[in-house]
Amino acid sequence: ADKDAKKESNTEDTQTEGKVKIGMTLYSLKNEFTVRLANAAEAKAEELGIELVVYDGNYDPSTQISQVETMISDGCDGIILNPQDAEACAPCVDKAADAGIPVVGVNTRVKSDKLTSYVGSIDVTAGEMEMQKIVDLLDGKGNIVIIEGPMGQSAQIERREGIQNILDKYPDIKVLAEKTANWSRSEGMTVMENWLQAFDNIDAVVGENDEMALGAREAIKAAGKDIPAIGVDGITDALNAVEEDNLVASIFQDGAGQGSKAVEVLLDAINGETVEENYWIDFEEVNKDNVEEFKQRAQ
Amino acid sequence: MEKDKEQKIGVKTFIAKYGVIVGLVIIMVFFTVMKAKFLTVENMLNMLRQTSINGLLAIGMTFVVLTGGIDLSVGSIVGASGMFAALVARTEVGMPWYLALLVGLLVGLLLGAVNGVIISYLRVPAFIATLGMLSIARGITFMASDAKPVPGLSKGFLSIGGGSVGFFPIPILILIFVLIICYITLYKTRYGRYVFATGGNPTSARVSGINVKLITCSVYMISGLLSGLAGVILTSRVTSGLAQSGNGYEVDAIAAAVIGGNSLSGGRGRLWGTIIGFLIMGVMNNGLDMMAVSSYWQLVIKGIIIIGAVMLDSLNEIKE
Amino acid sequence: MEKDKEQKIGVKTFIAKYGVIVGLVIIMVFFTVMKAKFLTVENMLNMLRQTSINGLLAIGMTFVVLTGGIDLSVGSIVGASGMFAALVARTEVGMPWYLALLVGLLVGLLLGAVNGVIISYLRVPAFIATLGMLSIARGITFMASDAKPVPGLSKGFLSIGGGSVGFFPIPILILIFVLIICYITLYKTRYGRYVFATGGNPTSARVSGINVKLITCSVYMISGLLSGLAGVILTSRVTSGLAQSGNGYEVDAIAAAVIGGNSLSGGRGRLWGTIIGFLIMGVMNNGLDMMAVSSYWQLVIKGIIIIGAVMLDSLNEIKE
Amino acid sequence: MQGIEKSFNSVQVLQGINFCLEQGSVHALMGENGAGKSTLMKILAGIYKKDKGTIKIKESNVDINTPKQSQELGVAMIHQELSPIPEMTVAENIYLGREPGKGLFLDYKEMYQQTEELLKSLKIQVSPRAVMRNLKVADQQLVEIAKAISLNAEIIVMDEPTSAITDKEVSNLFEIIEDLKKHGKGIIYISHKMDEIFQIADDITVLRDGVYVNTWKAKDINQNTLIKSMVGRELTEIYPKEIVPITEDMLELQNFTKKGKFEGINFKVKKGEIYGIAGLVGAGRTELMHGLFGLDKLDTGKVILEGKEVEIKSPKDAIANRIAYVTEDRKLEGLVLEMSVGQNITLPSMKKLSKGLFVQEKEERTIIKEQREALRIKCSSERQLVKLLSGGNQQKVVLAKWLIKSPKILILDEPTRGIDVGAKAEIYKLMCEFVGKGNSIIMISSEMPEVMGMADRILVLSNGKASGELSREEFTQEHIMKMSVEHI
Ligand SMILES: Nc1ncnc2c1ncn2[C@@H]1O[C@H](COP(=O)(O)OP(=O)(O)OP(=O)(O)O)[C@@H](O)[C@H]1O
Ligand SMILES: Nc1ncnc2c1ncn2[C@@H]1O[C@H](COP(=O)(O)OP(=O)(O)OP(=O)(O)O)[C@@H](O)[C@H]1O
Ligand SMILES: [Mg+2]
Ligand SMILES: [Mg+2]
Repeated sequence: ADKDAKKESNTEDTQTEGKVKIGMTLYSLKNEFTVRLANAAEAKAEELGIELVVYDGNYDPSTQISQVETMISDGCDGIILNPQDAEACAPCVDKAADAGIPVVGVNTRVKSDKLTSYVGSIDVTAGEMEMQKIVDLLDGKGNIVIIEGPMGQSAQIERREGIQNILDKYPDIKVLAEKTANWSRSEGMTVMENWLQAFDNIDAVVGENDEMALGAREAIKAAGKDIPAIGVDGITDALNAVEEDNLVASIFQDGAGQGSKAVEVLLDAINGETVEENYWIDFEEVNKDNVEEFKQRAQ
Repeated sequence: MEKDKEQKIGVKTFIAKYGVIVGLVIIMVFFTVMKAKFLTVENMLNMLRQTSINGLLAIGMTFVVLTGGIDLSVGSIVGASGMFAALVARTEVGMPWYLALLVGLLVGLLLGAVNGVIISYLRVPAFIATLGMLSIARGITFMASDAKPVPGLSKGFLSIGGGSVGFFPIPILILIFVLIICYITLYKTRYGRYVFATGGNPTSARVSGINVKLITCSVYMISGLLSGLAGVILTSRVTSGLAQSGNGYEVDAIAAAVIGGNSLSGGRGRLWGTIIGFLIMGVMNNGLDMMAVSSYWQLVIKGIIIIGAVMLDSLNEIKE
Repeated sequence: MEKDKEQKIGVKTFIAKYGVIVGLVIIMVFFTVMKAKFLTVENMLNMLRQTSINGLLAIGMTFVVLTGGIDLSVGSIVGASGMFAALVARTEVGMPWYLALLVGLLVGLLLGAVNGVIISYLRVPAFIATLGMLSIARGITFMASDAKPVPGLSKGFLSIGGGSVGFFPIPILILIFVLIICYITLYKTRYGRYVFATGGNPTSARVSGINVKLITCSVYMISGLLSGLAGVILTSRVTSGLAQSGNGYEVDAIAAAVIGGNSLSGGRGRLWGTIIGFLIMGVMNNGLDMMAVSSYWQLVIKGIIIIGAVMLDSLNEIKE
Repeated sequence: MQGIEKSFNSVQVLQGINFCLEQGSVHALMGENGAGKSTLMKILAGIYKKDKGTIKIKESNVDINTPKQSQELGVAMIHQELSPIPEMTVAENIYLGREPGKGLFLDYKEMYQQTEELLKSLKIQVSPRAVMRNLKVADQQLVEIAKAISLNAEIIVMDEPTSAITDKEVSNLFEIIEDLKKHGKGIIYISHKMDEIFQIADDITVLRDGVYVNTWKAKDINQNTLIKSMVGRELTEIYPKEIVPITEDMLELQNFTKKGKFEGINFKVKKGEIYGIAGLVGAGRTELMHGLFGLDKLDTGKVILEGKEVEIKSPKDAIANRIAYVTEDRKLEGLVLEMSVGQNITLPSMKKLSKGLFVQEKEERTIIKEQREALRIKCSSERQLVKLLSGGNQQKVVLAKWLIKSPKILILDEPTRGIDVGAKAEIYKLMCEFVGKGNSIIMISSEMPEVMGMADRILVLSNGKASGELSREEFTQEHIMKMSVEHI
């Protein structure tokens, strides 16, 4: 039996020698957005004829570090990193760099100068975009509530920063309340229900992602009101909601584009070609006018 | 003088017996004072509707806890049953709402039965068996939907969580209905007696001719069934099947049962305590949101409230 | 014939007593067969380093569980102590690494002591007290950093989690060191006896002149202290203080203890079991990642492994 | 001890109790179940705090608040109800709280050696390394005795130390007590076994309903007066054995075997008969009954009930065949301590007391009330938790719960363990009434006078094997003893 095992591993090794093997760790595989990103990367990898192994980081940076360690000992040629946290996932990059393996960051930046390349966008921009949209809608004056992502997560911190950047410019916009709903639709709904009880004068809801904004909208509709809400990501439900005037807009983040681009860039890096430091894939606003186009892209 | 003493004893015994009720009242008075809009019929209905899901889970958990068990899988069962109900309830499938409800209940019952069999017949500790199920049921849920939301549910289905009968939101009515059934089951039927006996002393229960294994198995089925119901309501409330839904709900459900004075070592407990338990949790979440307390402070205050409410219950024992 | 029988009984008793070890071996053999690179020195060290944090928490949890308690706050204490250690360990503060370590340990010890006092002297059930602390400690952690990461830690501090002595990563050495100390404490000292006695029958323990309250309080301090240590290692490993870190770790820690055969009702347990428990969890996580099982299937398989490993332990009892 | 008073939740259980123990003597404390004997002693041992009164040890007033203080003052107690720590070894239990060792560290070798010596000197045959959980009740009690003696205390309280052990061990214990007396120790001895009292006591104090009755020198009082002062009424006969017609076969056990426990046991019980089973501790009597009642699986064995073979796989089957089993350990197997007196009584009868699924509460209450009165169960109400009752009253609850099942066969395993003379007589009377109706009883008892007084025939087990059956004319203590050791 021992011999057999060896034989098997040998064939496996030769297989991997011929084929480029890359690993990808995502901060989670439990939400639509990252799944979309992972699927796009997988499709691209297949198209390019390379092997891609996808890991679920379970919202935990130390798990992601462990996974990078696993990938290194597993003999990956390159790594795509979608970090849970910009700071805490830096050791992932260091470890890979020490092992001489290129790392491409995707979707969320990681604070390390050893990163081979970054494909994605800046979450601060998303915050700014959605807040600006609401400011325009309210003509620079009114009361809003903010539903935040899990406290301490990079996306939450940066989107909140973007929101604040705009708020600082419009002192007449008042934040009545803000609370985390952990990216969750049902939590977003509950929080909104309570706020609707507490405040009669909410003019708009700013959600740091679509799920929570959609939850808030459910609460608003159930209360027989119509308070505009906005979210980030452009998930399928959000696109539908924008189409049905249920959401004012969603800030679309091209997960699929990021995923496939990251694979391309990483393969270039593995093959020794020079790659740029950043490939920006910008946030785009989805509104009633352009939603059709986004729905097609999302397919 | 004499009378005074008697009254004092009265108050003391009351606090000893009903400490959590006093806790609930204190919390409610506090929120009412801080925020006038807290104690309105509208907000109370709102709070009850929100808490109905945790309420259902906590009631199921009470059965489990009474036998000395624990069910960590309720949150995942909520997710699984909600997801399968959603898959059936999509408008494009064209099934009536009650079929979707049935699917949700059956999924819950089935997963609960698996728990029960593993625990009572294969003798795996409840903590491990239901922890395993927590993981398995969530995995199945993700597979069923590939982590994507399942929207577009039929109107009939959506009214389970969103509708009202007259003034009363349907989830509240369901909760009350379930409470009555469970109260009768626990206190008025032979089955209820067997549940208490099994938790209090399984050996004595067995000697008395009770099929202890069957009883143990059955409480997980009850918990699963109620989780299934909660899953359907939640899905209907958020208007789509979500793979993540119910995540972590087990903690609140166990907390409600324990705050209510049910001992995790079994045999000692009370259903009314569980009601107070989930009301405390519901009032706390609602009140803190209404007061717009910052997320950080909410965490600290919640912790203090949970401990404080129970402390009233135990303070009296200390003096003894 | 005779010999055969004897051997059979031998195997049976072995499985009955050491079922989880058999479980671990089966899992390891499985992974080794499936993935040749699994059983290499490099990967084993890798796996041990990954598991060291859960290992420390599980050891602390073993003390708590032996007294019949539970500590849900370990994950939050990991977060709090890691954060405070990070605040001290920043290069700009200029403190030596051991001071930061000390701060982390003290924060853990302090929060553990608060748990202990609430549980043993104020008689709040452990589940509630530590659930409250879970919430409170996390709230404090968020406040300490405004939920933002704290990067830029000193080199010395970073080597606690990242360094090696010769071949061995420092976290593994720390884990082994703690294991030895705790083994001696539990089995070779009077204190250890008292922990077992307190869990086995608190009334008898009290009658024998043991200060049951103090013992109860102390196990939460041990758990807190080890959580503090784990927090420091984790922070050092991820090179920055994170407000979210340690979130949910309590489940794995309790699972490791229970998989190892420690009864949640107290008095019955074994430290070596806990070691097997956290090794099973570590091997499982590492092996499934190595095999690149899809994340949904991982959930299902993990659930099955957890239940399966324990079932070996209980299977024999069933026949009895 | 003087003027001791104590109440629980405003229920007075002790009222102005005076008690005085002399050095080098055995002072018996007597009284009915629930009279307050254990409570008084627990005050002395620092487990309960007294409400009023003073305690003097060697002429000086002492303040006892914790068990530790009490121990330091030289008081040791063998508890009636306290169980040991089940997962620890015998030695660890005995030396709990005062383990030998240096500094923080334990010296196991020393501990096991000392235990070995201690057990040897007390002639107790238990391994120091045995885990408590695996010991039988009797051996656990012996370990408790050893523990109390090893404390080297001036005052040793023995609260029903012989409730679980057989005559051989009892006489061994009495030798030890004599020895302690010689060394000037004072012993407080609580027991419901009259013959024991008159055998060893120097003084006797009687309590009734928490009130002090009187103290006598043992030689100045006879059994009847003592019983009268305890019970408050005349009790003419302790064993009110009535001869009832013994008719056809009720139950037959064929070839009952469970390896390592008992082997090839056959016997028949007739209608109207009380069938006694005697033997030493560990003879396998309890195990045999577990097998009959479906609690343990048998290797071989057939049960023939009224001429028909029946299959008993679980207690449920046994109950369905109208067999009832009063177990030997009421706390472990008889009662659900967190449930009320009433709920415990009706637990096996739930089916009969329900219509469909629902419990008929009115009917239930009536039955509970009947039983409480019939057995004189002393409790504040039927809703009192059974764990708060005195040991004797708990035993009555177990009896009550089976009697209402109106079984045809009643298995009584040590039925009067820890029960006072008055209640004993009542139980014996109930037994006679029960068989008078054409039912049968299987009675296991380690109290020789009891089996001989009540049984029609006695089966003697020795080390899991039947040594023979005796009919009433053949009953003698020597005879039974000899047969008990036949297979050892
Ligand atoms: N912890 C307690 N709480 C309430 N009542 C109690 C408690 N302990 C004992 N009692 C009551 O006090 C009375 C005396 O009980 P105690 O155990 O001292 O009796 P006893 O004389 O030892 O009886 P027995 O011979 O049956 O052991 C009983 O009526 C009992 O119900
Ligand atoms: N819990 C147990 N674990 C292991 N062995 C046991 C246990 N209980 C009893 N035994 C063994 O079974 C044998 C028969 O015990 P059993 O209790 O039936 O004896 P008994 O005649 O009823 O004695 P007693 O008068 O003490 O009840 C004993 O030799 C004992 O070693
Ligand atoms: Mg007593
Ligand atoms: Mg016996």
